[in-house]
Amino acid sequence: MKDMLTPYVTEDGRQIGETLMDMRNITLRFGGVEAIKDISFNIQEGEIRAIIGPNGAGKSSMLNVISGFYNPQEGEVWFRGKKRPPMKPFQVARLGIARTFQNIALFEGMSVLDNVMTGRLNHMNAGLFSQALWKGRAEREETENREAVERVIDFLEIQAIRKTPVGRLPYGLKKRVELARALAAEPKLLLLDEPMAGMNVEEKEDMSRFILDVNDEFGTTIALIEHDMGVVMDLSDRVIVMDYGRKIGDGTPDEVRNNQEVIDAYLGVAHD
Amino acid sequence: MLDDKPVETLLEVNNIEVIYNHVILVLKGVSLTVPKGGITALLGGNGAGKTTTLKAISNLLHSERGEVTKGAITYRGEPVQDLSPEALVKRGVVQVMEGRHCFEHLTIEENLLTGAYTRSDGGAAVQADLEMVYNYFPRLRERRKSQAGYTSGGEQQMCAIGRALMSRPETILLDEPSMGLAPQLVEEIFGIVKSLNENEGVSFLLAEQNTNVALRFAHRGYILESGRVVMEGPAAELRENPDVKEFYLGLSDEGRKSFRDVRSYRRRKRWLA
Amino acid sequence: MSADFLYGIEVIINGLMAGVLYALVALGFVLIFKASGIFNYAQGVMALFAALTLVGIMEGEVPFSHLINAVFGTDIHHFGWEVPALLAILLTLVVMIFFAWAVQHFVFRHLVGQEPIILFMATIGLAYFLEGVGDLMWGSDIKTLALGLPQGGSLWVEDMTSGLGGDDFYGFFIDKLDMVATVVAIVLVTGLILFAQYTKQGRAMRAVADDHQAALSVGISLNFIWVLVWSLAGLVALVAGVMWGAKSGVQFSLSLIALKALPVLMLGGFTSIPGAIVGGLIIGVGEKLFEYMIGPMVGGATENWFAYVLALIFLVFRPQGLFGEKIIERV
Amino acid sequence: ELVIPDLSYRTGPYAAGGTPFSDGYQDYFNMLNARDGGIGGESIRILECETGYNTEKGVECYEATKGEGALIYQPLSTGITYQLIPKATADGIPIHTMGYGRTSAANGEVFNWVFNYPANYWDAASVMVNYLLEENSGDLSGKKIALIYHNSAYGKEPIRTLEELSAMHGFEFTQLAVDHPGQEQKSQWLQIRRERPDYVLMWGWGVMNQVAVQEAANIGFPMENFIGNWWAGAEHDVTPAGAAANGYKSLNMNRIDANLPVFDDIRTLVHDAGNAAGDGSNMGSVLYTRGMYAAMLAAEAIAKAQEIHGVSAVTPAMVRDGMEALEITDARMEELGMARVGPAFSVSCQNHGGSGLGIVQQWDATAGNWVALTDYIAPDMSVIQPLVAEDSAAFAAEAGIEPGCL
Amino acid sequence: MLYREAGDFKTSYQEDSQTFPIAFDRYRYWAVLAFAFLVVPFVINDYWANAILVPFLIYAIAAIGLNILTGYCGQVSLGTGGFMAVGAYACYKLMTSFPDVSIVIHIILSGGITAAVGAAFGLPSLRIKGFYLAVATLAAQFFLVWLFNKVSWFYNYSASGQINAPERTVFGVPVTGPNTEAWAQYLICLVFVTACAIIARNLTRGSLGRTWMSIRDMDIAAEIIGVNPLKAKLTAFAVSSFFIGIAGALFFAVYLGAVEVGEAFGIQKSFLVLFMIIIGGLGSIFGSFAGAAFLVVLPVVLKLIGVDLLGWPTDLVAHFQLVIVGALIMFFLIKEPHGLAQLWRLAKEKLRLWPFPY
Ligand SMILES: Nc1ncnc2c1ncn2[C@@H]1O[C@H](COP(=O)(O)OP(=O)(O)OP(=O)(O)O)[C@@H](O)[C@H]1O
Ligand SMILES: Nc1ncnc2c1ncn2[C@@H]1O[C@H](COP(=O)(O)OP(=O)(O)OP(=O)(O)O)[C@@H](O)[C@H]1O
Ligand SMILES: [Mg+2]
Ligand SMILES: [Mg+2]
Repeated sequence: MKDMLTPYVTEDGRQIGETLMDMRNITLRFGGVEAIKDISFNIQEGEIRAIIGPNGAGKSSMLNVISGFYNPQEGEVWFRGKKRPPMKPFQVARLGIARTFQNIALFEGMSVLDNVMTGRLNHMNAGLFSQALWKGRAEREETENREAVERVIDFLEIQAIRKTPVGRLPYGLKKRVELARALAAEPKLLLLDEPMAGMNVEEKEDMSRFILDVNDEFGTTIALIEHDMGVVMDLSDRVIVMDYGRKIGDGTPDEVRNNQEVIDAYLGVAHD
Repeated sequence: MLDDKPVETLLEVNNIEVIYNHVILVLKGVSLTVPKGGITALLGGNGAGKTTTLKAISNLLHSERGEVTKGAITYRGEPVQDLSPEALVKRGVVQVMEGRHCFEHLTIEENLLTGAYTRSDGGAAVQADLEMVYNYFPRLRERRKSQAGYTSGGEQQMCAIGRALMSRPETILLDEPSMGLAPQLVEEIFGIVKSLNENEGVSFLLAEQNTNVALRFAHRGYILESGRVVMEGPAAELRENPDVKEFYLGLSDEGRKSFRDVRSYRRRKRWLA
Repeated sequence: MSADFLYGIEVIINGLMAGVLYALVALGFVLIFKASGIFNYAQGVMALFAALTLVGIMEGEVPFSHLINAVFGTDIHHFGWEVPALLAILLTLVVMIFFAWAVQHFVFRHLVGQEPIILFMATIGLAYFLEGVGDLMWGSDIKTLALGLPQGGSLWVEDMTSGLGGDDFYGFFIDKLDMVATVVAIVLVTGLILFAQYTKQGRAMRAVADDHQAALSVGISLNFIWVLVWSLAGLVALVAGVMWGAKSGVQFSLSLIALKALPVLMLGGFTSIPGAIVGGLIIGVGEKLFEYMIGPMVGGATENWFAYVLALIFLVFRPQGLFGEKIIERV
Repeated sequence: ELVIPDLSYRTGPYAAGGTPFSDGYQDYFNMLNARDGGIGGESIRILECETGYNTEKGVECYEATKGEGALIYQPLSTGITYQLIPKATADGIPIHTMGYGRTSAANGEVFNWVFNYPANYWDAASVMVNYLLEENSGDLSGKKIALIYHNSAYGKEPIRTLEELSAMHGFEFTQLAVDHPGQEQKSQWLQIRRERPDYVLMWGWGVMNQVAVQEAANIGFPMENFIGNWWAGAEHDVTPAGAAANGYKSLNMNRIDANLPVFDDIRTLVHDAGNAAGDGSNMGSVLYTRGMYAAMLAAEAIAKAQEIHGVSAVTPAMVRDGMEALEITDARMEELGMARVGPAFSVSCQNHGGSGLGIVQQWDATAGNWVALTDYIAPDMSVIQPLVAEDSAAFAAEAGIEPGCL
Repeated sequence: MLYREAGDFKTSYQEDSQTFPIAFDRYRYWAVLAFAFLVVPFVINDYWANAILVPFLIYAIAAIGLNILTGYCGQVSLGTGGFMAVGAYACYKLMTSFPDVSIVIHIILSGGITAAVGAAFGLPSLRIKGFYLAVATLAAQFFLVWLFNKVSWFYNYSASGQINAPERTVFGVPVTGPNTEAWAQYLICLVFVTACAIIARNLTRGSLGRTWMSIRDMDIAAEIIGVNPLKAKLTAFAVSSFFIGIAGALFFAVYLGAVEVGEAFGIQKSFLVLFMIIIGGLGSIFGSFAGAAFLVVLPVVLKLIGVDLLGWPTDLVAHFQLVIVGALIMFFLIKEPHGLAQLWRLAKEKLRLWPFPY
């Protein structure tokens, strides 16, 4: 298994840096259920890291641990070389970790633009009075951040639906808006929970392109969960395979694909 | 596969138009038929109107402030537009909704049992079917005492399909069954669909994004684009159609492309733009 | 034993009994909430309406007589017959079932899938409506419930226990009406628990609460389930109306007993039938004890707010109430 | 034309009390119209406005009716009274708050436009204590008296007076507050049962009264030692408790008597003519009689005003003068067909509060009526006067009023 | 075309995020304001002021306040009556303790004090959600009312526990006390309403508003993307209570003039304001106005029709009023669950498409 800790260069020439996130011996229990059992892995700066595994393996739970929503009973989380104390999710977000959700978690009552703007909350800190009067800092910030958000909107090609309430959008666009919201935060680490579920091939291709571009252009590190093996194998630099809360494989797509345990537990047949 | 089966039309949707909230026109004249004993796939991109079509059939639009303003829907030749959803279930049409929709606070087993709500053929038969569902989805048996709200996405999906099976339906409207499922589970579920279809004679209307799998298992397909049917035909034919190949199956002349390479910023081509 | 201690016990016993009366109102809320996620603000008014109807039927009053007289210049009030209590109760139940049907047919059927707060609001509209209709139908004067329920402190208990303390202790005071209420409440709660947990309709009822759309999709008739629970809530309302009406006469203020039920709900959990009882008992004892021990120091009349504060403190530790279904928080 | 608003409440939690009062109030004026063609030849127009005992609706009613030339307001709720005192004072319309409202309004030098004759709450408290003194041969020392009261401005009114009186007569005084609406009084009555006071006085209203009577019966408190004030002594307060209420006592400011001649007039001229204010069933009841009595006092004041100013179409200011010069004698009451319904009293600029007399009545459950136990009992003015002076002075200071007569 | 936005282009983001992005709306807004400030004060009389306009304006402030908490931040509160009482009693204490300070400052300070109290009672919202929270806020309602009733310091030890507003002036014109003219009463309320509405609008369209709405729509997701729920909820409670406190102060000082806490600020008030925002539209400033207008005006209109036009007995009319208000509430919810504001939006959407149906 490949468990790199040193910077390396990918086949297509991208520079992968030091370890950004290091999960050490994580165990997570819900009452009697052990959702994650003693798992360690790392994510290096600039890479695209995939997590795969059968349903109920504990993948989403793992993302939840990373984003601070669940506190593991055992194990340590290291981020940028420092041990991360137990934190509230919003504090984790401030460290530069943004994410999307498996069951879309957009703010249904708000327009697309407002949804994406919420992604930038951590870049805005005008005081109450300034906001109440819409003068000074509040007004300035609003414009500056709007510009940043418009760049994301352009990038993801959702200009046309800016003002639409998200409740009305079809599924695929919702996923894209969610990605936009996460990107607007300008994260160091982007966590994507099944970004392509419920999409057709064409849309998956679009989404793949966005993910690659984000990684390429902004150098954002990405961890993603996905069930479409084609996507996983094509996009990711390294893959972790989970099953019943355990890690059963970790390595490059090729290594994983040929791992017998992985084939038995997840892939069913060797996938190409 | 079974394209030459003798067809008796079960469900017929005739030129329906659906409007949400009195202003948003979503379906602009959709017609389709579901033959008895067939698997019919309804394909199309996001927002094409697949879910809306299924909900129009099962009469679930009402609670979303949507309504069918034109056209007709008949089941076995009878108009069913004004029937309540439960009357439809009694007639054997049951829908598995997109996005799981399990009863969060009920256990998996209770979820399955609610599926048998409309049945009156006694506890033993229900128990037998419960067993059948557990056999199809062993994972559910393991988790039968857990509250559905705490099970993983895939488990919930199985639960939703299993629940629909519990009503012994004649026709199942299946909305995106593959979404969020691990590949071998997708195969498994479609396998189950197929065996239900073949062994128990259940007809399916299947809304899917995963065109690849859907066309592999379906007999006939309809392709929906922005509220209109733009193409229909036997599944095998559709699979061979070059446009379908390119846009829905991700195959080009050279075979499957890597997602990494699809970076040509290809513009969408649409039949009806 | 010292008299003070015994009186403390007496306060607790009476608190428990008061709690049962609160729980009777709370039960109606729980039923409807459990089955439809509707927070039924109208439960109190339903109790009033049921009791008014019962008295009206028993005394053979002409419904809407005031209105009829005003419009047609007639002068009618009574049919001139009296209906035996049991028959009147049955007839009242029929009225409540009809009411349940009407509520479902004209209101909630059209609100399927709306947010909880909208449904809540609709029940407030319903409360207004029903109060107005009740007034129009039966008039707004105070009516006496003559069901012949026993009332007053039980002398037997008093005699049996008066020897326990010294001269300062007069024996325990227990109201006979409260005892009746306790028995009724136990029967009701047991019945309802069995119904919700073990019957098909009960399971359907819980399913409906979780997800209307999904319930529809598996063929559960929302209409039927809702008419069913509203009818059950009507039954509970009638019982509550009778018990409270026996204390104070049947009149407008009966609808305000809803306010006594809310902290009980909070504490017991909106979705739990046993929770309503346990919550009622805790609130009953808590507020009575507080009033007994702390009340005199702060000027009394603490019961209204103390019940809420007590419930609030519990909630901080268990946000879904003692027995409420765990709020599922997942992403 | 004389315009008289009737701010009634026939709906809401207190409807049972508001309805008979309003019926009596209106029926009397209607009777005057039918019998005498109004007052001094000027016909009366009643403007009924439903307040539901709610302050905001009270304000709306006031504004809606004052433009019509309303002559006198009977707000019938302590809350509304407090609203209207400044407004009506500014608008120059007199207010009559009969046995309720702001007690210190008895000081007419501060409250020029407000009248609360024939008696107020502090009078009531004192009358109760005087009655008990009489019962106990003039000695209450060592006795325990408990007050159970509605936890509102209204309920708190007698506390100061009773405290003074307790110091004076040496009885032990305890207070028990009951929160609105008062359906649950178990704690209070258990406490009464434990402490066994000799007497329980009650300042209750609405459902609180019915529950209190029932609870008193439940704990076996001797009903004859339980005395309510005059808003806790109507038929509907006791009937729900049935036979258990037998012996309960209350104050009254108006004696009731089903055979008053005035009722005959009302029956023939108003009810039989189809003009009854309500359904006609309340005639003769405690609150009906009180409403009628209030109407009579208003009518007398208007007549007085007509006499003073020599015009029949009087203005509100003139009516105020009439009220301040009002003099009710037993002879006049007899003449009006309501002999001894109220005590004789007279009003002056210094005293807007009347004589403060009240009777004690007792409920006879079998006969289903109230029986007067005493004649009019006088309050102890030496206690009440200083309290009135003190409270009105405080108000005058706060509101910047220079006391004096108009 | 009745209503159009075509040709109404924005060239900057400031313009795009302004309150009324559509020019037509902007003109109408100015017209309404001009009418309210320049015409109404000259034609108003006591009845219009006291029975309709002043209560409407004050309730509108309270509704805006509650809408921020419930409509924007999703925290259902039934403590409005209690918080209004805080505003009223704060105002009373300030007025009587510092008679020389301007009433306007007192009213604003009352809002501030209420904000602090509101934030304190908002603390449980971190743990308690949905209807549990709604019922929990009743603790505030009952406790505050009890407190103001029990502790005589709050009502300056007056015998009855009532508080009375002494006369205070703004620019020499009395705005409280018996000698207040209708127009003065109206204008001071109007000024506060306008200021509150503008502030509320600014707050809700900016980052704070987005924080609130994200908590409302999905609190867990909001927290995960970086919203501090403590801060979001407490600011919502505080800002909301600020407005409600101002409404309470005006309600006592300008409108009623004398108040008994249980009567004026009882639980009924909490429900009333909640009805207003639900009928008007949750999460809409316009809706707050619409709801307040609806519930203030409707009973008056029904009474006028019933009593004055049809000549029915007042009690029948009052009962019918309950029936009709109840029925209308249900009818509106069925027709449009998102309130009058949504009805208005849909109407606009239709007008925009007019004459085409879709
Ligand atoms: N409740 C609603 N109110 C308004 N518009 C809606 C509503 N539901 C769906 N729509 C709109 O109807 C269109 C069709 O939606 P539908 O859900 O039927 O698409 P779909 O084909 O199922 O897409 P997907 O594959 O993403 O599920 C979309 O554009 C969507 O915005
Ligand atoms: N909050 C929770 N309480 C109890 N059990 C939980 C909770 N969250 C997750 N689980 C359980 O932990 C296991 C792992 O769940 P998780 O959602 O992480 O799976 P997953 O790998 O993301 O699956 P899928 O691909 O289906 O989404 C499941 O069995 C689930 O039931
Ligand atoms: Mg998952
Ligand atoms: Mg769909």
